[in-house]
Amino acid sequence: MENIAHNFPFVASALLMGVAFYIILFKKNLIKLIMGIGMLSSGVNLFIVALGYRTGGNVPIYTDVPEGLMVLSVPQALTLTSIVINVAVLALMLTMVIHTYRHTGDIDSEKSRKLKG
Amino acid sequence: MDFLVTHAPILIVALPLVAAFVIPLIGIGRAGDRGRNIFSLVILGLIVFLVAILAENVHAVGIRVYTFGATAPELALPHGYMVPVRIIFEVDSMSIFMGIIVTTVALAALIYSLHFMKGQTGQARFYSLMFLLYAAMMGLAFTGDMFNLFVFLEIASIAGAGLAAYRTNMADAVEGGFKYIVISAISALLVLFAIGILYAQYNVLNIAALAYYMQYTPLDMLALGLLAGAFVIKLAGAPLHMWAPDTYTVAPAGSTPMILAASYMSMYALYRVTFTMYGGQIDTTAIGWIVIIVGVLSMFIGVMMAVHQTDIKRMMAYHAISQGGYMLLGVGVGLAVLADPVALANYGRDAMNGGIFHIINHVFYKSLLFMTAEAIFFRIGTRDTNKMGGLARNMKWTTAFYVIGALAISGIPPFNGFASKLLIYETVLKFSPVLSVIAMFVSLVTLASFAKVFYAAFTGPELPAFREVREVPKSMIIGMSILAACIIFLGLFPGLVVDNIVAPATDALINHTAYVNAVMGAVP
Amino acid sequence: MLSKIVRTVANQLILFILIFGLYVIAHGHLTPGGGFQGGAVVVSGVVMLMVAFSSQDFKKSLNERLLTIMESTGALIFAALGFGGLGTVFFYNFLVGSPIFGRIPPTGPGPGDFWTAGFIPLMNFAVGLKVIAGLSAVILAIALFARGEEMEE
Amino acid sequence: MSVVGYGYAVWAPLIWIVTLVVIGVMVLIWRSRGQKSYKKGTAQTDIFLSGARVPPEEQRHVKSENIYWGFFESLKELYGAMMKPHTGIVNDYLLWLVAILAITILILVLAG
Repeated sequence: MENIAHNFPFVASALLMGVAFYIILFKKNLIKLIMGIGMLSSGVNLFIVALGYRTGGNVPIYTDVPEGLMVLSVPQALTLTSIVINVAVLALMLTMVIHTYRHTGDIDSEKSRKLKG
Repeated sequence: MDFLVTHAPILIVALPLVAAFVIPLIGIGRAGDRGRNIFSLVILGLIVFLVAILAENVHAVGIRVYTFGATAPELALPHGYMVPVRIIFEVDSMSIFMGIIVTTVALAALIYSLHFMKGQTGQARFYSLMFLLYAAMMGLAFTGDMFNLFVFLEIASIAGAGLAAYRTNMADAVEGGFKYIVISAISALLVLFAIGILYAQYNVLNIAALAYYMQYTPLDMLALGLLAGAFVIKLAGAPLHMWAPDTYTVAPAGSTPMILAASYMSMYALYRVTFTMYGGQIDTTAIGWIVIIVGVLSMFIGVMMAVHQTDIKRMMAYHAISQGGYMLLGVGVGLAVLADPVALANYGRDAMNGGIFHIINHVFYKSLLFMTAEAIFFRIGTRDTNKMGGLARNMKWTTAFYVIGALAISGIPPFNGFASKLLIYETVLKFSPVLSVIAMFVSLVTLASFAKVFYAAFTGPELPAFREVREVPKSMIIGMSILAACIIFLGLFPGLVVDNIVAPATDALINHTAYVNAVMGAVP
Repeated sequence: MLSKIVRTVANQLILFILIFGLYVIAHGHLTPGGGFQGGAVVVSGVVMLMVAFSSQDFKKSLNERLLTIMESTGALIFAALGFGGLGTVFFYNFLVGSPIFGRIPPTGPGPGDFWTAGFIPLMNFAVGLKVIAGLSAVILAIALFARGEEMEE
Repeated sequence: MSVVGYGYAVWAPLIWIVTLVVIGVMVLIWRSRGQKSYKKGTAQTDIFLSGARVPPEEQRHVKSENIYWGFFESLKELYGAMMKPHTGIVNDYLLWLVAILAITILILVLAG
């Protein structure tokens, strides 16, 4: 039972990534595609944050900690960086979709495409 | 001078980053265009100088380690520590080899863009993104830890997508940029996932430390698979190449070579991971064969699709995929025999030399070809070869550069493409004759497709629509002639280049302990 | 533009959001938070104003030139702090021991001393400035695009 | 300096160029011994099409899509099969990525 509780964040992140991949692969709407990428990044971020968590660990911001485990701070820094980058990526994608919509009047990845072959 | 040598690795990355943020400030005034152009050239000239002295230094003293925020740059591993805790840059011959390629292309692309961009809106953003892309590529080449590799990969993707979609008034440009950012974002997230898996096992992010502690568990192999897949889609290896023609076709001229170079930075990352991080005791035959198969597929599919195209830049983009296959084939052969010292000394190392030499050759001539294609687009406003004809009458320089590039890419002696292709054919013949024959066939079809475009676009009677077409402005010619000069130099003195920059790069990849020891040498 | 009640409440609330955002930026070296998070909080206030009023009104006050200058300045301050340590190594924390944020914190659990951590708080300010400008520009641009307008060139 | 040895052979571009120049000089000498009766600007240089009217310039130029027509015609099936995956839809690109990723990971985990 305890094992399940420990692995719960990993299960959640796997679920998120699975749903995200389903959306990315099978939803033709570009906005949904972007949502899928957002979910994928959340899944990966959750995975990394969960890696650094130690049950009952201390907060890693004191200069002198009491005895015992300390939650790893590096994965949190990684996640934060990745979140910041993903904000930029998602914003860029959204502006591009707006431009696509202006040019073609559609946000379906099949109907709005001009380049093929 | 000592100061510059010591701090060259960081200055090469930090200066373009600073330039990227200064350029929007300069571009605000009315008379900003001229000042911005001069500023960009000065900064890039300074960086070229820094790259030159760093290359000389790496050639002389070997691997350079630069530790951020430490009390001394070489102090990667403070006394008593088991793992490096700081962000480090590690510059070896392979990194500086990629650095030389990227810098040359950036210089040519910047000079080319000066006239190409004249009169367009949003120039400040264009140059800003160019410098951002350049900084990200140099960071990718120099970085010594996995997480920064991810960060620089993402910066390169964002800047590259912004450049590809720069001409937002064209619907296909936005589409090409969108496809690029989507595949980049997803592949970067896969890289991050793989980094998470590695971090979970070893609690380090440093490449050298990861290589030192690597246990080759199934989870490690899972991470290797994720990394390989992510990098292969970024370098446009078949069958994951479909985004490349869409993106390369629509990007404005100066930036297409930069995006092309960015995809070869992913190839560098793939080599860095497979050779350095996983190159210890493991039998690399499986990953080697995967690389070879991807390479052969890329060569064949790329070239067959290229012959069929009527859009001139799209044809060149498919050739970029096909030529990427040569590099993967050469290095893949080296990777497959990495565990076998006899075969490695016999032909594996030479095959890798060929594959790596082909990177520098290909980036130069393909950049030149993209620039000529965009020069035609600049003057006649279309990329469709069906509508072209007789352009050689009015655009003599462009034609000459196109011929140089076309002969080089088809492997016609004495141009540089021949030197590296011959190296690949001969060594691959010893590994597996069938692969060598396929490579020669692909080279033949390459020549055929470039001859087709040459005939359709440049020769023939003078079409009435193009009677008033003039030669492109001077800065574009200078940009192209830099690359043409590099191609001819590489073609005439291949031995010089192979001995002095290619072979050290190959050895840096093969000799993975040197890379590890430069950081982890002092582990108690 | 929404109703008068929403507009009035938004006008009052923006102060608190700004203060909280600046607090998160300023205490980034002691508590969870920092430049990006605080900047994002401030920008959420901007979004609230944009919803309550209309994005055209913002085009005048938050124009592209101002945001570009702010964003570049933030990035340049950050880079300059990195270059400041170049006497030893890039990103060397040269402010430790100086009167500005230079105190060495005493050991022992505690809420932390504000004047510590060297140039990290300054970097947080720079990042905060950049994030506020950058995210505002992004949101303004998307809001204007959605109405079929461009940000002024 | 300019020589690369490959085991089987040696590639020396400078020698190759010298040979090329020698052959070029020989060709030029040969050419200069040819007939001298060709004159520019006379009816000699006009296009002759079995007496038929010469079409205007646009129609005389072979368009790019017509070059190698036979090659594409005989490889029709290959091109049909190859065009099919190049749909231009971004979801399909990612489907390929996931498929290749699955195969790669399977091979690596089983073989490694």
